Amino acid sequence: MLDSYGTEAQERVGFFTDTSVCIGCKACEVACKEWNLVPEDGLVWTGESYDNTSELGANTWRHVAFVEQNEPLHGDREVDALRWLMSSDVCKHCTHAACLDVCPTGSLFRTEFGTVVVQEDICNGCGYCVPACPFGVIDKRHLPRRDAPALPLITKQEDGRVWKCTLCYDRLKGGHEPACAKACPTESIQFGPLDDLRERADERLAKLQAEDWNGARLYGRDPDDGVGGFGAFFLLLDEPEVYGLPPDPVVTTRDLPGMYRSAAIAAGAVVLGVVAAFVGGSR
Amino acid sequence: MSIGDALDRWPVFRQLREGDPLGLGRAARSERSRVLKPRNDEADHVVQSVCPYCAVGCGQLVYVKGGEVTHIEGDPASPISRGRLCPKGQASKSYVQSPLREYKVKYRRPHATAWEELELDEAMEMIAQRVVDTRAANWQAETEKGDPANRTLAIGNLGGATLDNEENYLIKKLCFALGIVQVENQARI
Amino acid sequence: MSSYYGRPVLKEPVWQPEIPAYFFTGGLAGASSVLSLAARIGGNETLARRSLYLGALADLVSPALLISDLGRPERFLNMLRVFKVTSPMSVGSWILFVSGSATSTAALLEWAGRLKPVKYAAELVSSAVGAPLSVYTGTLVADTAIPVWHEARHELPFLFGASAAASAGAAAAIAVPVAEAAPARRLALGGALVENVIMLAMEKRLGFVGEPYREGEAGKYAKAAKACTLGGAALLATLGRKSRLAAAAGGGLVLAGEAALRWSVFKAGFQSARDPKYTVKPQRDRHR
Amino acid sequence: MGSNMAENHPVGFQWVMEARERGARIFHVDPRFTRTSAMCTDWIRIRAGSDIAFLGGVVNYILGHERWFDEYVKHYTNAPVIIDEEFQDTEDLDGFFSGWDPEKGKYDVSTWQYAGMEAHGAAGQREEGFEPTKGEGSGHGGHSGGLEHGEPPEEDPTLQHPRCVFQLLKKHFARYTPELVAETCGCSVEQFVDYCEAICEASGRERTGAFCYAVGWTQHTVGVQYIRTATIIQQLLGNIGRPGGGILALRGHASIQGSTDIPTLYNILPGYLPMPHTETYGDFESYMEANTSPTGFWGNFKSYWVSLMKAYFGEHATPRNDWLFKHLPRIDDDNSAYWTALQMLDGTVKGYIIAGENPAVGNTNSRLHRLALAKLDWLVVRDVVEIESASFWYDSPEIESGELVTGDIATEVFFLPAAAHTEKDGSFTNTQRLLQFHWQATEPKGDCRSDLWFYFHLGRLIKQKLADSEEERDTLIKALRWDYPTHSAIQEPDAESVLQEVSGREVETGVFLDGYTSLKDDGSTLCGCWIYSGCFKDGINQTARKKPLWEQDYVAAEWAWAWPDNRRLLYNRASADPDGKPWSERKKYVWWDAEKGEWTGLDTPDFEKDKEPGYVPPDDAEAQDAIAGDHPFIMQADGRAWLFVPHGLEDGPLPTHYEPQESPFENSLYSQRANPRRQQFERPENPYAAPGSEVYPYVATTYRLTEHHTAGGMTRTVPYLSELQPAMFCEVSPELAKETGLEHGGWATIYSARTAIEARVLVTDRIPPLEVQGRRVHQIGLPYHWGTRGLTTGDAANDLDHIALDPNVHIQESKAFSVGIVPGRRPRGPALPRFVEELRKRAG
Repeated sequence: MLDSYGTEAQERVGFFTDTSVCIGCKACEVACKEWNLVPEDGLVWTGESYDNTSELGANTWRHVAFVEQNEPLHGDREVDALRWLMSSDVCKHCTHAACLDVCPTGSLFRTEFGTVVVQEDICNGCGYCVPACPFGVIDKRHLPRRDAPALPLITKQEDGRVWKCTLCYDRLKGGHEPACAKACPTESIQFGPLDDLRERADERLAKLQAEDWNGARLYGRDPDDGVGGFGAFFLLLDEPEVYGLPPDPVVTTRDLPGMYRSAAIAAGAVVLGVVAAFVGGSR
Repeated sequence: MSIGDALDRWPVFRQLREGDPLGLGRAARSERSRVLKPRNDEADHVVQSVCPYCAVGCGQLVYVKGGEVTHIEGDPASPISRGRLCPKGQASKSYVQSPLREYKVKYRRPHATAWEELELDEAMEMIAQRVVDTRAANWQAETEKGDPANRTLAIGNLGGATLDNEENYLIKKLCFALGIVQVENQARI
Repeated sequence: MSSYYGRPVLKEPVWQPEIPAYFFTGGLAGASSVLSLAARIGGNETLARRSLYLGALADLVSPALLISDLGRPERFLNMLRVFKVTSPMSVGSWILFVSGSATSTAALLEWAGRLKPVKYAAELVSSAVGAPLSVYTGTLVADTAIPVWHEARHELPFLFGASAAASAGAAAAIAVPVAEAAPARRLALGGALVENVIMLAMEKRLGFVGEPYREGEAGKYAKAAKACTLGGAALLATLGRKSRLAAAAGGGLVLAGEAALRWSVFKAGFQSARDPKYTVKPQRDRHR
Repeated sequence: MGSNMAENHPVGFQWVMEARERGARIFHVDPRFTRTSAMCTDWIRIRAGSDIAFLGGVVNYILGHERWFDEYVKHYTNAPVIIDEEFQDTEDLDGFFSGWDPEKGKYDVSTWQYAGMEAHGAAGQREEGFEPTKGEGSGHGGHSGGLEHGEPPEEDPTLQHPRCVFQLLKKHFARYTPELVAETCGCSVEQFVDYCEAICEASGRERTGAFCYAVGWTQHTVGVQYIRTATIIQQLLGNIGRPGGGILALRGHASIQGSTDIPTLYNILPGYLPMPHTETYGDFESYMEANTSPTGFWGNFKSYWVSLMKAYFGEHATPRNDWLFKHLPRIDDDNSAYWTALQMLDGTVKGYIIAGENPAVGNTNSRLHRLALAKLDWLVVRDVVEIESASFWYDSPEIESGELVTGDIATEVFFLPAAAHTEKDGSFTNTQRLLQFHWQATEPKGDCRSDLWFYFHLGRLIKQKLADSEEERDTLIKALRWDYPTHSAIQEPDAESVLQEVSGREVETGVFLDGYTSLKDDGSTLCGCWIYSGCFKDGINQTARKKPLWEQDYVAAEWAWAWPDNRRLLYNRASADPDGKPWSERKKYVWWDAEKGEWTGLDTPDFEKDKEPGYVPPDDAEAQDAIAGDHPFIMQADGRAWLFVPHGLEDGPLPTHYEPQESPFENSLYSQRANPRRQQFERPENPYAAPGSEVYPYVATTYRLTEHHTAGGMTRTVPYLSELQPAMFCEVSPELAKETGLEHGGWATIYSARTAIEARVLVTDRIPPLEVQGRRVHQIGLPYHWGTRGLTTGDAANDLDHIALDPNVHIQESKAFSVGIVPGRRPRGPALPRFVEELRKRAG
């Protein structure tokens, strides 16, 4: 995948987010915003447990989900059986990334680290990546733009570009780990070469299963899944949809050959249809 | 830049030349992305500091460029925090640069309905005079029972738990010498 | 089914009304180019010329709509920065670029009456990319994670193609005197019929996932589209054969119907993204 | 217990998580299921304000099941000591100890003493002027009671004597059975027993256990005794002075430890030296006599004191003038912050300086504090943002309700912008007693200045003004050493030069002191804080040491500097057995190296280096020389940890379960409901609800959230934090919501006898109702971060709670009080006080 980079290519890196140790402190959210200068995203109290961030978006690249459940964390104890699931969500940096595939400008690209990054100097805000992402990660920023407008006549006041986690591309280039992973007090967010992370995750899952944790599973670890495995994968304690994640995401472009075939036939049909309209006289 | 150069830099050409026919990787990379560097690496200097919020005392690295803090993150060398920070500690730069931060002295006269401006030196002079006058007018050499008191009960000082030891030292030392005994801080609260 | 406080898994598209408008104009442009060349070959010069002009006009409006929708319109040229087969929008941009250049060149030369060989060449190019132009937007929306679009990936190009053909026919039926507009009327009629058949088939095949096409704003516009296209086509097929006025009314109805159809499909995508059940349930079913 | 560590000390919590991953059982005992509970292996819900019953039950369990660590208890604690025969327990007197004087509302502690003598208290507990006992001239620690060579006169090593501490302890806690605990606290018997078993297992040579607490324990009218109960458990289990043991106070502010070590507190001077008292001490001699313990390290009191006076007053403090003693200011029994606020209301406090605090939001009954501020002649507020304590005169809730009118408020207010931590040099003392220096990164902008700058220049100006004064009252200020060098354009005082004075020097040579053992009582040394002595040893700023963790062992002794003497673990002599050998290989920390004849280990031994384990003090030994080689608690006069506290506490030698000031319940154990010695201030601005009032039927508790800091001045002003918790809310159970008609996401009005506030409603199973004394009780959770200013605003939870204080440390009871709740927003304007008044009338 990184062949084009030649000697520039690095080992593929990513995140393993182990939600079984997430304390829901949201340091990752703040660390991300501080480093990437992501704007504040509105002061809205939701009443959805302690989550007032709600979802990933243009101005939220890390989001901690809070789920309160009347179930025991492990085993089948019944007294005071409460658990509070917390999970820091992030862009998955898919092996087969729909946002990257569909981006018409090359703003989204696969970096030398195997991550998927939006280039803010290229993005023209066409918005195609937004519905393409099977996780609803990437979004367009509608806040006032910060840079000076270039062409006054057709320039918009809002930022208008799409934004998402860059896995701290600039930090990686400088040899630093991403801001969120660095801040995480309990190493719920682990950063490293993806192969190492997968190994670590397998061990972790085995340990939790041995300890009788309820619902422990890996999500996005499998390279054979619909997006070819996540660059940022998770250990969850319940079904993915409980955390607002799709249970079986598939990169839309997997079906692109078939779609092109249908389109080609449809185009032919249009030609035939037009020709057919002349059957019985061209006037 | 010649047309040839321009073509050379055109990603569509690079897609073919750089082994990235789908244009998903290197060919699509912009010049900005190619030379991108973390701003930490461009700091004029880095200062080892300590988080100002709770008492865990996490280590912070403060990056400075052009006299402004450009970033604050955890100090990995700290055996206390191992480079990690909580959301508050991680927001330290935004705290230091809060949009609500005040940079000028504000003064409210008795019964006034609005703040007015005041020079810092003048404010200091006025405060010093208030302390001197209030203390003189409310000095208690001894208690009603005749025990020695050497104090004024008309002035109080509150604060300290987020201040430095050196600051607290001066507060207590000064107040003690002035006979101001009502010196208190958050430890009580 | 569980969800996270009922919040969507997917993001709704950020496209504004310019985009469905472009689906309409792009389709019109593409199909008109094909219609124009067919008419040229068939010897119906009036139909050929006017369809060419219509196509050129739609081809001019299309990029304006697209640029207007961009978050950073001043960067519209970045669309030609790369050529990505993985992106229907990239491919489409190049198609639109070629189509727009060719059609406007042909139209300009047609109007000026000069450089005939160049004009013919341009017309050939224009009609060659016309058909893809008229269908690719269906693939474009299908190539997303939005269930109601993605699951309809095989129908949408046909639906959009039929709609484009109907639009081109209807537009030409208005622009061309009734005597010379028979192929246009047939095209409009055929397109409208085919399109409605495809729509029915699509909804049937999609079942649960296709619900948004029938519900909410999308459902309303779908109904309107059905009524307008079929009514307009019927009018064209009957009174429209005699009366220019009736032809104009029928053509207008079809055009309105096609616009409503694009809007309906567009809104269905938003509705589908908004409700997590459309995302989660099919995946959950598949996963088990 | 009493802390929500994952939320309020998230980075410190990483170590707890590591312990969990290594198989430790982590219990969270708390009224609410918090982010901490979610991470722990076990959560036990209890009623706010019932912790002593719970912990007392543990003590009873340990004693009843013979689970104590016998060797540790016999050698290292005062378990064998026999107590005065006149001592009577709360079991005997139905909730009182012997010595209660109902008229004064205080205890005469003479019957609590060791039989045959009076022991001497430990640090910082001697300011309270209790009545002279046994004919002593001073009540502050009898030196002449006769601690012969540091050993109590009467002991029973078999622990069988009916008046030995061990047996008293047994008797005192005998009724704290699992059933009583369950009935009082609202937990289940099974959970409690499981907890007891787990905690008993974390004991012995191979294992240890630790308690973490925070203001959930301190903010009660019996707060000190909460912690005392834990110390009893840890002593019985042998968990003090050992790695992995202890009782860890999780302090909430960057230097709250430092601000008690170098106190901005009324009752002590640096290093916990007591402030002179108006009534208790006549002259210097009696002050010295009263405070110098004949045995233990407090035997060197005079050195600490004289060195401080030399640091303060230099050449003006001489032996001839008793180091200026007769000029020193004196305190009364209580000159604490709450008392000061009440004095403001009464008009006797005229001027107030607030530096980095926000009483208008952060103090309990904050409404009272705002009313008090409005009575001042002048007020100085120093902060980085304009906090509610600076703006009360135009935007407080009382302005809205009409109780205050801006134009009528005569207070002159100075707001001075402060410098942030990145804009100044200085040291914080963290919760582990670690002094950590932080360096200035940028210059403060505009008028922003450090507090060092403010107080230095204020002092300089005042000294200038009074330089020619002949008044006797100005003797001290004229004598004050106030000559710190300054630097930069704004003339910032040099923080390190202040720290050098704190650390101490020889007066003549200026040579830096190595530590407190170098201090002299003859005026030849100066030291601003004896426990910090040596922090600038060798002229090197030890607090600024930043040797990375990967270059040293886990103790990390070369990162910053811990007081005293860079000791990371206090009383670590206890990590070895009486013979000086580590209790076990696994738990080795500090031990006696017989070959070298010295204590050694991973840490600086908290014991005289060459005092062998078998050392027996000669009869004439004084100070530390009087402590035996197998008694690790060297600050105590007898070198032992105190299960029973003969001296130094106001409200009893043993912890006793009392109900909070405001509680819906009677005391399950005694007819005495609440701590009889608590401080109450009943007045119109601070009314209390009658116990069990039906108008205020619910237990409220206040707390912090991870995303905010205390009164919010440092977080409600930060966009990235404000968006994470953007509104004041209350937490209620689904059952309470149903009962009172509250709607999730809607508004609620919460009212107490003081006032009413509004909050968004968060209905959650995380704050379940409890069965207490056969009755169902609901609890309401209230974060207290909001006020009228900032990026997010809201009502202040502290408007609701009252001022009733712990008698030992004058800390308020904000963790348990009574409220009522109704759906909807609170009344606005004058309707608010009317609403509150009507409820009060209904409550009677």
